[in-house]
Amino acid sequence: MTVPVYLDYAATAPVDPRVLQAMAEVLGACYGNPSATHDQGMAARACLESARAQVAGLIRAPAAAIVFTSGATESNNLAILGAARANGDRGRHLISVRTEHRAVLDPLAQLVREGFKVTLLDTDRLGRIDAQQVLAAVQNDTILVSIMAVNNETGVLQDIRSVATAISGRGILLHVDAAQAAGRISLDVAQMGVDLMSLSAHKIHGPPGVGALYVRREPRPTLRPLLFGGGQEFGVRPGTLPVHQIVGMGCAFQIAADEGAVEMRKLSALRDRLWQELQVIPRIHLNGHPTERAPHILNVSFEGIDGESLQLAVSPLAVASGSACSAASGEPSYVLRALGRQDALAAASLRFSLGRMTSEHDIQVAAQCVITAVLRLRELAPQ
Amino acid sequence: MTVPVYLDYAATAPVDPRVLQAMAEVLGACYGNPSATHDQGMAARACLESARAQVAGLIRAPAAAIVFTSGATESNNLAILGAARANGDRGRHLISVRTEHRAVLDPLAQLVREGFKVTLLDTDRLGRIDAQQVLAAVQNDTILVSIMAVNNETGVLQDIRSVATAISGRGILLHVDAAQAAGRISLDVAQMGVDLMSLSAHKIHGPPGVGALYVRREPRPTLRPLLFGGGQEFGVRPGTLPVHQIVGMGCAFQIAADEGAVEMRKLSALRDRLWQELQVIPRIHLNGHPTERAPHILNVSFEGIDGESLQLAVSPLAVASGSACSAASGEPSYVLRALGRQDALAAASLRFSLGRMTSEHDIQVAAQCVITAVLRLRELAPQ
Amino acid sequence: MSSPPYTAEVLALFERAPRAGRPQAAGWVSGEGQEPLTATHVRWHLLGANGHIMDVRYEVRGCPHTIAVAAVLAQRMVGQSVAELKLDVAAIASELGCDMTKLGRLFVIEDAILRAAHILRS
Amino acid sequence: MSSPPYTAEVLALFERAPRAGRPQAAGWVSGEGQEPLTATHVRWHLLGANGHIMDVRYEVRGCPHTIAVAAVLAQRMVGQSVAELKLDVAAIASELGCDMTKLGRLFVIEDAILRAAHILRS
Ligand SMILES: Cc1ncc(COP(=O)(O)O)c(C=O)c1O
Ligand SMILES: Cc1ncc(COP(=O)(O)O)c(C=O)c1O
Repeated sequence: MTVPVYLDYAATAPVDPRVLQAMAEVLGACYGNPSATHDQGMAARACLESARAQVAGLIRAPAAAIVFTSGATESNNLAILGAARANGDRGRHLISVRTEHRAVLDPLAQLVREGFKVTLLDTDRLGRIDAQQVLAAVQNDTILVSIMAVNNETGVLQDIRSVATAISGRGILLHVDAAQAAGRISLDVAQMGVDLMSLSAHKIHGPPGVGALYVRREPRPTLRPLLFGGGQEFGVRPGTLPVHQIVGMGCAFQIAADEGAVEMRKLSALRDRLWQELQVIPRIHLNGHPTERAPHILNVSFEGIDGESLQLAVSPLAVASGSACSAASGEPSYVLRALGRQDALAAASLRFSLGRMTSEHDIQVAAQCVITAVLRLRELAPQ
Repeated sequence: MTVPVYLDYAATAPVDPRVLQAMAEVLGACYGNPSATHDQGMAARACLESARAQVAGLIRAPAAAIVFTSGATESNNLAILGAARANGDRGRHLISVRTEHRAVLDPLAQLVREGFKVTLLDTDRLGRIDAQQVLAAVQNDTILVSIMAVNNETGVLQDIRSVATAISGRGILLHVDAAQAAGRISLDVAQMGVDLMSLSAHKIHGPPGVGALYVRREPRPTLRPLLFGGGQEFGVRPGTLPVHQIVGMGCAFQIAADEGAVEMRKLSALRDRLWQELQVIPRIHLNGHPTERAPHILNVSFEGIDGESLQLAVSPLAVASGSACSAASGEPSYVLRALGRQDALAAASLRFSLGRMTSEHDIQVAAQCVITAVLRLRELAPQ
Repeated sequence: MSSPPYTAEVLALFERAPRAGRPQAAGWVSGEGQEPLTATHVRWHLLGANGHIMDVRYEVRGCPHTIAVAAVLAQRMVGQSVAELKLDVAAIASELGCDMTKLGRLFVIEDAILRAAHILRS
Repeated sequence: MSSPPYTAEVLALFERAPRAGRPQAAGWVSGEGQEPLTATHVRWHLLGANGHIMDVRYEVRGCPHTIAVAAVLAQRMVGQSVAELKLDVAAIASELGCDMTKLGRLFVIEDAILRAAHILRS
C-alpha cells in the first residue's frame, strides 16, 4: 500500500522539523521547573518568556497578554466559562453562532445549565453572520460575544472587526476562537478590537496539547480560573508549565509570522487547483463562501451518493467528512446543516485541508481518487 | 562556572533519553488526530492506547480507567471539583489534610466558595495522619476524602489503604494525589481501595504538561468535567490528544515499572548518605517521618540562620526551599509549619530531591556546599 | 472511537459489488425500496423462469454495509424458488459484522426484492 | 516570578561581608537589634575616639540584603562624628535595589547602631 495522501491539516498538522528541533533541545537540556528560583528554573523561564513573545507577535499582542493552556479547547473554555462566571453579577446573557466549534458550543451549553442564557445566531447560506445581526441580539445584560475567526469545516471567515465596532462601548467582551485562523489569515488583536482570543499550536505545525488565550491588558477582562493551585500564568492557569511544548508553539508561531504570507498564497493556489480538478464531476457544491474564506480549507458536497460509502471509497486519502471532533459520532455535520444542506448531502461531503507539506502531486492524487470514487458510487446507484 | 548540581527532581525531573526518543518518533511520524478515522488517525490512536496500558500498568489498573489530562494539577482539579459538583446533591462535605499540595487545597477552597464544607486534618509532628482521624471527621454528607500518597516537600507517606478500609461502605469517594508516589513507591489501586488517583509524567522523567486521572471502573464515580467540547477521553476531558506527550508518559511509566524497584533502592541509599554527611552540622532537623517516607526526598531544617541567605549561599545547588510552587511567594512553607516548625526555622530548610541521574558525586558536592554555607552563615550571626 | 473498521469481507464486497448493475435485456422485473433519512435507495432486478430466480442485478445508493448485504443476497438468491424466497437480511448483516443500528436502512433491500418478486409471481 | 535576582553588588557584599566579625580587644561598645518574625538579629560593634567612629564590626543573622546593607553602613560609618551619625538605611536599601517590603527588618540594623552609639556617647 502506498502512503496515503494527508489532507487533514485542519484536524492536526504534522510538527514542522524546526519545531521538533527546538522542542528536542529544550527536552534534552533546559530542564527545570520555571517556577523554581535556581539556575535551571531560570533557564526554563527564559525559554518560556521568549516563546510567549513569539506567540504574542503573530497576533500583535504584548507578551504579557498571553496565557498558556493545554490547547484551544481549554482556551475556549477558560474564555467562555471563565468570563461568564466572573461577570455573572453584571449579566447573564451570551451571544454566539450556530456554526462554532464544539469547544465553544459545549461550554455555552454548560453555562445554560448554570443559569445563563445563550443566543445562537444563524448564518446565511454561505456561512456568514453580519454585525447588525449581533447588535440586534444584544440585550441589556449581554456580557460576552463569542465568534470564530475561521470556521474549521468550511474555512469561512467572519468579519470580527465589524462585530467589535458594532458592539463597542457597551462593556460586552468579545471572544474569538482563532484556532484555525492563526497563521492562515493575518490577525491583529488591537485593530480587530478583541478582548479574548483562543489559539492552538498543532493546527499550524506546532505540537498538540498546548495553546494560549490572549487576554487583553487594558481593560483586562476578569476571568474565573477553571483550575486552581499553583499560581502560574498570572493566577489564571496553574500547573507546572511544559516548557518544551510552549517553546514548540513559539517556534511554530514565529515560522508562521516569517513565512505565513508566502504560505497562504501557496495554499490558496493549491486549494483552487483542487477545486478546479474536481469540476469534471457534475452536481458538486462548494460549502461556504466562495471568496471570504481561509486559504487552507476546501469543503465540497457530492450529490447522489452515500456519505459513508464516499468516505470508504476515498480512504487512500486522509480527509475529513465533517469536523474531526464530530467524526466519531457518525452524525452529519451540524455546520453544513446550518448552511442549509440536507442531511444526506451534508453527509456526502469532504473537507480537504492543506498545509505546509502539501504538494501539487498530493492535489492531483486526491482529485483523481475523489473523481473515481464519486463516479463509481453514482454508477452503482439507481438513476 | 561549573554546572550546578541538580537536586530538584521533585519539582521536575529531566526527561529520560528513552522517553525523548519515543516522543521524537511520534512527533516525527505518527501524526494524525486520534479522533480521525483515516489511517494516520488510527495509527495515532494505537500509540495512544498502548501508552494508556503502560500508565495503567504501573498502578495495576485496567487501561480503560485512565483519563489523560494536562498534568496532576488538572487531575486533582478534575477529581475534586468534578466529583464534588457531580455529587453535590448527595452531600456537601469533603475531608483532606493541611499538608496537601496547592493543587488539592486550592480546588477545595474553590468548593468552599461554591457552598461546600471542607475539613482539613492536622498531621502529627512527623507529617502523618491516621485512619481513625479521618473516620472521626466523617459526617453524614461526606462525599470525598482526598489524601496524598507521598508529600512533595517531606516525602512522608500516608497509609492510604487503612484510610480506605476505615471509610469503606459509606459511599465516600477516596481520591489520592500520587504525583510524587508513582514510580517511587509501589501502587496498586485495587488493593489500596482508591476511587480516583492523580498522576503526573514529569515527576518521573516523562514530559511536563501531561498527566492522568485514574477513575475506578466499578463502581465508576461520576465526575462533572471541567472542560467541554469534543467528547474525547470518555467525555470527561475534551481536546485534541497530544499523542507524543502521552506516549512519553507511557514510556516513563513503563520504565518505572521495569526499573523502579532497583531505582528506589539506589535513591534511598543516596538520600541516607546525604543525611549522613550533613550530620557534621550541629542543630539540624530532619523534617517528616524518619522511616515512613519515599526514597527520593530529604528535607532538613537548619537552626540559627536566615532562610533566604541559606538559599543564596547554596545557589550552586538546584534545590528547593519548600515546594517549587510556593517558592515564588517567599512565604515559609506551610507544610513545614503544619509539622510544627516555627516560621524562621521552616524558612531555613532545604528540600533535596533525587532522581535517575543523581550520582554519588552529586551527593558529595551537595553535602560540602551545604556544610560550608551553613557554617559560614552561623559564623556571621551573633552568638 | 465507536464504529469498528469494516471486515475484510465487507471491504471486498464494497469494492467489487458483484452482480451490481442495470440489466438492459427484456424479461427482467424490478422493485424499489427507499429510506429517506439516509437517502438509501435500492433497485432490485430479477430474471425468473419456472418459478425460480435465474439471475439477479441490483443498484444501490447506500452505505458500505448496504452494498455488501445486497451483494451477498444477490449471490444467494440465484436458483431459489420464487415462492419460498429466503431473505434473512438481519442474519446476513450480523454475519458481516454490521452495526445493528443500521438494520433500518438494510430492510430497504428487502422492500425492493419483495416488490420485484411480487411482480415475478403475478 | 516576584523577587528580582540580586544585584552584583549585593552578591559581592553577601559573599565577602566586609568588616563582619566580633572584636575581641577592649574599648569596643556593642548594641543589638532584633525582629522576631523573620528572626533577624544584628549586633553592632563600634570603636570610638574623640567623638568619632574609628572602627566598626557587625554580626548578622538576616537575609542577603540585611547583610549587604550592614556591610555598606559599616564602611561608611568609619570616620563619622558620633554626634551627627548619618544612617539612612532606606536610602542604602534602595541604592542596592532591595525590595522595600524588607525595610521593616532592615531597621533592625539602625536599632543596633543607635544602641551602640548611645553607649559611646554616654
Ligand atoms: C475552530 C476550532 N476551535 C477549537 C479547536 C480545539 O483545539 P485544540 O485541539 O487545540 O484543543 C479546534 C480544533 O479541533 C478548532 O478547529
Ligand atoms: C504532590 C503534587 N501534586 C500535584 C502536583 C502538580 O503536578 P503537575 O505539575 O503535573 O501539574 C505536584 C507537582 O508540582 C505535586 O508534587
